[in-house]
Amino acid sequence: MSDVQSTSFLSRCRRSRSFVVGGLLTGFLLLCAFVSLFWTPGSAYDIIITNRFLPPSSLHWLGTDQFGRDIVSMLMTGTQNSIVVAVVAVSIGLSIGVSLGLLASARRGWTEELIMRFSDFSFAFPAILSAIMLTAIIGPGGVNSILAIGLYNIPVFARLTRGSANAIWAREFVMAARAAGKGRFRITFEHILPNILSIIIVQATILFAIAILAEAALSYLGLGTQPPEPSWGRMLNEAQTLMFLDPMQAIYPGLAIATAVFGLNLLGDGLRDILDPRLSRKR
Amino acid sequence: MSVFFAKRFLTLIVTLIGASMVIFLVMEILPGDPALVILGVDAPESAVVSLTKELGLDRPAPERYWDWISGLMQGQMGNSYAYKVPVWELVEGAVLISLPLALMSIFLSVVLALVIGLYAAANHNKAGDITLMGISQLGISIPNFWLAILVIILFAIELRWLPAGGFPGWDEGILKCLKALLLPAVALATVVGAVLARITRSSVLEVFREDYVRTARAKGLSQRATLWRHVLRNAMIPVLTVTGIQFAALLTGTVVVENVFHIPGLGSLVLKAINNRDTIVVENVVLLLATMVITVNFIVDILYAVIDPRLKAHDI
Amino acid sequence: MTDCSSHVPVLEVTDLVRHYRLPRESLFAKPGHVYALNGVTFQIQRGKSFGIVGESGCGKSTLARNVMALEETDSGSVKILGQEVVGLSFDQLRPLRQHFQMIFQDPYGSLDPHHTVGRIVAEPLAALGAISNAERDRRVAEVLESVGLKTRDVTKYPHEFSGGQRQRIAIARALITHPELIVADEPVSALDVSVQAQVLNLLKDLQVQYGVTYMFISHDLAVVEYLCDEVAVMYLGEIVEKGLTENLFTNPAHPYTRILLDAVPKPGSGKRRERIKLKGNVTGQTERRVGCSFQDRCPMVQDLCRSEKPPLKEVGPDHLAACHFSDKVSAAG
Amino acid sequence: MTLLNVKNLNVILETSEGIARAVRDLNFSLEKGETLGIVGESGCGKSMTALALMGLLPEMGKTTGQIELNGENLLEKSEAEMCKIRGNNLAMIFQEPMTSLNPVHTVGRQIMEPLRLHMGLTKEEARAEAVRLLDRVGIPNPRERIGNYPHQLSGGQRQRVMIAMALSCAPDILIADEPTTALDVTIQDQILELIQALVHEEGMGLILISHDLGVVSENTDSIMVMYGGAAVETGRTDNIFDELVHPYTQGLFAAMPKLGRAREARLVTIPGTVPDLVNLPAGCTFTDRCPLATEICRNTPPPIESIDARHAAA
Repeated sequence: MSDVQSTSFLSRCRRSRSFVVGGLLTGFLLLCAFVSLFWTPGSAYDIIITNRFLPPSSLHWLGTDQFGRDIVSMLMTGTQNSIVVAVVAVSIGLSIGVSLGLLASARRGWTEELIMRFSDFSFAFPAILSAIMLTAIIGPGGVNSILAIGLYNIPVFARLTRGSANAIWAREFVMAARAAGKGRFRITFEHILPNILSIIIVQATILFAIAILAEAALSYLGLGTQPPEPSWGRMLNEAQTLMFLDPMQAIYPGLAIATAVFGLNLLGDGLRDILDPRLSRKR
Repeated sequence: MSVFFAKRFLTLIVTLIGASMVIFLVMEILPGDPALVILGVDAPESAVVSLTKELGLDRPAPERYWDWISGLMQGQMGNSYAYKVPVWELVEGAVLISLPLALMSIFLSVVLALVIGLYAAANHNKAGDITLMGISQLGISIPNFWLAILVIILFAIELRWLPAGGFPGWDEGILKCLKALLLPAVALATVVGAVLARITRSSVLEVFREDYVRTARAKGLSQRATLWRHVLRNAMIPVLTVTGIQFAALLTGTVVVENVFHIPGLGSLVLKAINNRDTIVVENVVLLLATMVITVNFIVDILYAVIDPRLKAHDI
Repeated sequence: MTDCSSHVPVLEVTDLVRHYRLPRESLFAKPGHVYALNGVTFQIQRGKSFGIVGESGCGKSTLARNVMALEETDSGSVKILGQEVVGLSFDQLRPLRQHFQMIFQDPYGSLDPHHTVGRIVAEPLAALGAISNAERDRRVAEVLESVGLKTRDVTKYPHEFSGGQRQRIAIARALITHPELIVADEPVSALDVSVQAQVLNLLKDLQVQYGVTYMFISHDLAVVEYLCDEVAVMYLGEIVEKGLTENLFTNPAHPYTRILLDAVPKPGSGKRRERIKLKGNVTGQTERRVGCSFQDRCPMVQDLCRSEKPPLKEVGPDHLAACHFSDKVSAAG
Repeated sequence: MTLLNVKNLNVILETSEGIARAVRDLNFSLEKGETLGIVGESGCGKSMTALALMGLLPEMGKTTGQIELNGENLLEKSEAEMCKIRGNNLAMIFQEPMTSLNPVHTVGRQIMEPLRLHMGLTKEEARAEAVRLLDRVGIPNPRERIGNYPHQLSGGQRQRVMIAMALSCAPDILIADEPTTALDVTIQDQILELIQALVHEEGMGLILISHDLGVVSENTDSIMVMYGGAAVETGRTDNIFDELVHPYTQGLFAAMPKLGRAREARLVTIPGTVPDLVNLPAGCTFTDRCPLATEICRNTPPPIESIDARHAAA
């Protein structure tokens, strides 16, 4: 990238408020997950019944739950879980979906028709529906969430990729590349992919947020991550039974999910402003 | 019949068949022996064999698939493994709760979206727009089941205005039932409404930049008249797309939120069925939900053609 | 292929046909067709500029894509330097592509915004197989200089250039393999008049410098007259008149050419002049007529035109026209 | 009274790169039944001038100066008053007939709109009038065409619909912004002829905006050449081409390939590109590309000199 472009790229990043705030929140999320690998203020696993329902204190910043586990530590460790599920699920959707989309766009004809019909009915199976089926046959577990969310992401990426790739295929510079004797796969990698990459990155950020939401919902239903592994959705499920006793316990995990998703959504919006000149020109 | 409609209808049928095949494949073939799933891995061999016979699982898969589908055509879903009653009896009551809830939420969210989206677009870049878009950004970040818990804490526990959960049954009067569904519907509609409001706003703003809007203004139409007569209908096209996609999210949201409110809808039914290893119930409910999603997308496709005359011509 | 003796035309197109299938109108109707090319025949000699003129929908861009072997041809033959290209696979064509290159209309759409100028200009070298980096850089620098750009521009991106400069980049790309033939599809119609003149002059200079042959497509008669030695006028997928530029422009033998020339507004010629006018409605590309393709709009149409298709026949030295009454048209001019 | 009198018209656009002076100190007037051509290359401010006249500049644009229509300054009118003038006294045709018509409404409905708005016609009256207008602009079978959607018409027919719409309320002035640029040359011929005929019959004023010297020359009474947001040369169409005074106009004329000119003669080009409207030079905007430029040109804006009564140059 030339100097002119990279400086304006950086300054555009700094100018976009969404990008800065979203980036900071997402960074904080990653930091929490990373730190919790080595250190948490208390224990997220040890059940000490005598410590149940402790109010916030210097030892337990947000208090403890009905089993005496430290809430802050559970939230921090839960971040790991959310991120792992989201990263793997989005990667599944991204790698398979983008490949299918590019293939459909490059080959056209019946290949495209087949891939698009396949993605049509994949759309009929939102993550929770797939997860329900998977759980019914292999029992509950974190792998279910990953698979279900990942499968759901495939057609989303495939459709987006194919749609934007088709738009690029219609451009004259692609015809110029054909006239230069370049084959369809070479053009896909040299011209199509770089031109749709920003759209895919933005979509991946947003699907990352949706994956965190879906994972929380599945864990909440008891279909996803199983105890004792802490997860935000599971915490909400447990807190719900205590709604009348200690409503604040239902607040923290939800807030954690909302903050993470909010940060990622903002980051996605900011990235779109920065990466997509067509949209930013219109502002 | 126009080719457009015929084509879409054919797609609907093919998608339904495809979906049912996928469900059949996942539920009855992948696990190997459903009887084993029902009885658990430790079950004695003789029990497994007799159950397999009883359920007719020893017959070839295509035959079983055909039985399932032809049964569905006649409104029969087989018998529940756990309750030994026809599945349809269980499903019927649940659908009559989940469907009204979903429709109520989609209605609420579309109304919410149009009001907020249009207001924000009309006041582009002014304080009202920026505030509303900030709120909607928050709205799309909140998990619906958490919002459900929050509204229970606020309206049911603190304010005691509405019931915290449960469903009285339609015999108890429509008003009572709607009251019970109101909080779940609000919890669902807020998130979807926020998504749609953002789409509405950006789509209206986009259409405002079109040449034909300039033409309308050059004719002497005021900003407001232009909005109603020329912008709105064109702006609805992307809103419709996203509404179709969001309906799937809303329906699965219903599954989750029903559990928060302990409402005996499809969501509660299917979770109970999972715990009971009642795969036949799971199978049928999943197909039912998938059918709803597919049907809504079919309706969206037809609505496109109603809104946009170009589509019909393009695709005839 | 290597035998490029001077009497072999650089491009020889014979009876080229291309029809696109339309989606069905109803379940029972037969699918319609867009009759884009209905048997086009012409030759271009080495070092000449051959202009193709016509209005939108006359098939001139389809012709360009077919000559460039960028899509399937229904029937007919395209020979470049005597070598048949119709029917060759994409891979078989690759080594031949260095001999024919293309310049596109849209200076914004024809350059990949994510590639540097150096990479864009070097793209056609891909067909030549392995080539050393030093050799590539040398050739890029050479063509950039010959189109009036600076060598240091290689690291810049297209968005840093104006429309006219971008078209220069596109020309440099077409020149880098030293092709025999350059197909230029409306290369100046997206440019302002003052920039258009710069590019037209550049194209003329490059022809002298590189001895390249142009197939130049345009809707603008004045531009074609300025640049081309020979002109073909297309209407509904057919060549209706063809000849040396000076003959054809001064003495058109087909009513359509006549009308086209008359319709061009001329600065400084005062208020509207007297001229032949078109009648009737535009015939769609999806319709086919028995007889002359121009019958619906021709002001001098006769019964003969509705029943019999006029052949492209000689009306003067190197001058062909497809009209039953071409002598009457010439006489009127 | 002069129909339209524009004095010191300035348009500025607040872009992300800074303030662009899209139109600078424009003066012109138009009488009833007269046609004025505005010529210039892209970015010269000709379209912005048209939009400023209509009061339809984008949000970031600001207009100063005077636009007097029948003696009333349009710039002092409220938005509601302007709505009564637009489409009624002032009508406009745009460049792209494809995108300038609403794709989801029938053309009949779109033509009926101004009739019902300004003339207060009932639906039936407006329909009858729309059929008459379509017939008048030369669309065959107007009674059937009225129920068509824009995508069912050809490009030329769409532009005819636009003209019918603009003429519906018998405006005092018709502004045509590149009305034929998107059309083929034979269709252009027909559309220009139609506009001419209608303007003649109605006796309205016409402002014809084009990048094509030929189009303007054959269809107007007087011409204004714009460059970099300002008028550089104005005059009667009949004699302006005989004695072009401004170096830009001379350059533009020389750069244009002309039918019937000897092919051997080389086109004279104007070096460089159009100026950036955000950072305009202090003096004459044409300095950087002008073959005659001197130090004075660079620093001092040139005054407008009258060559004779009907011809002026900057």
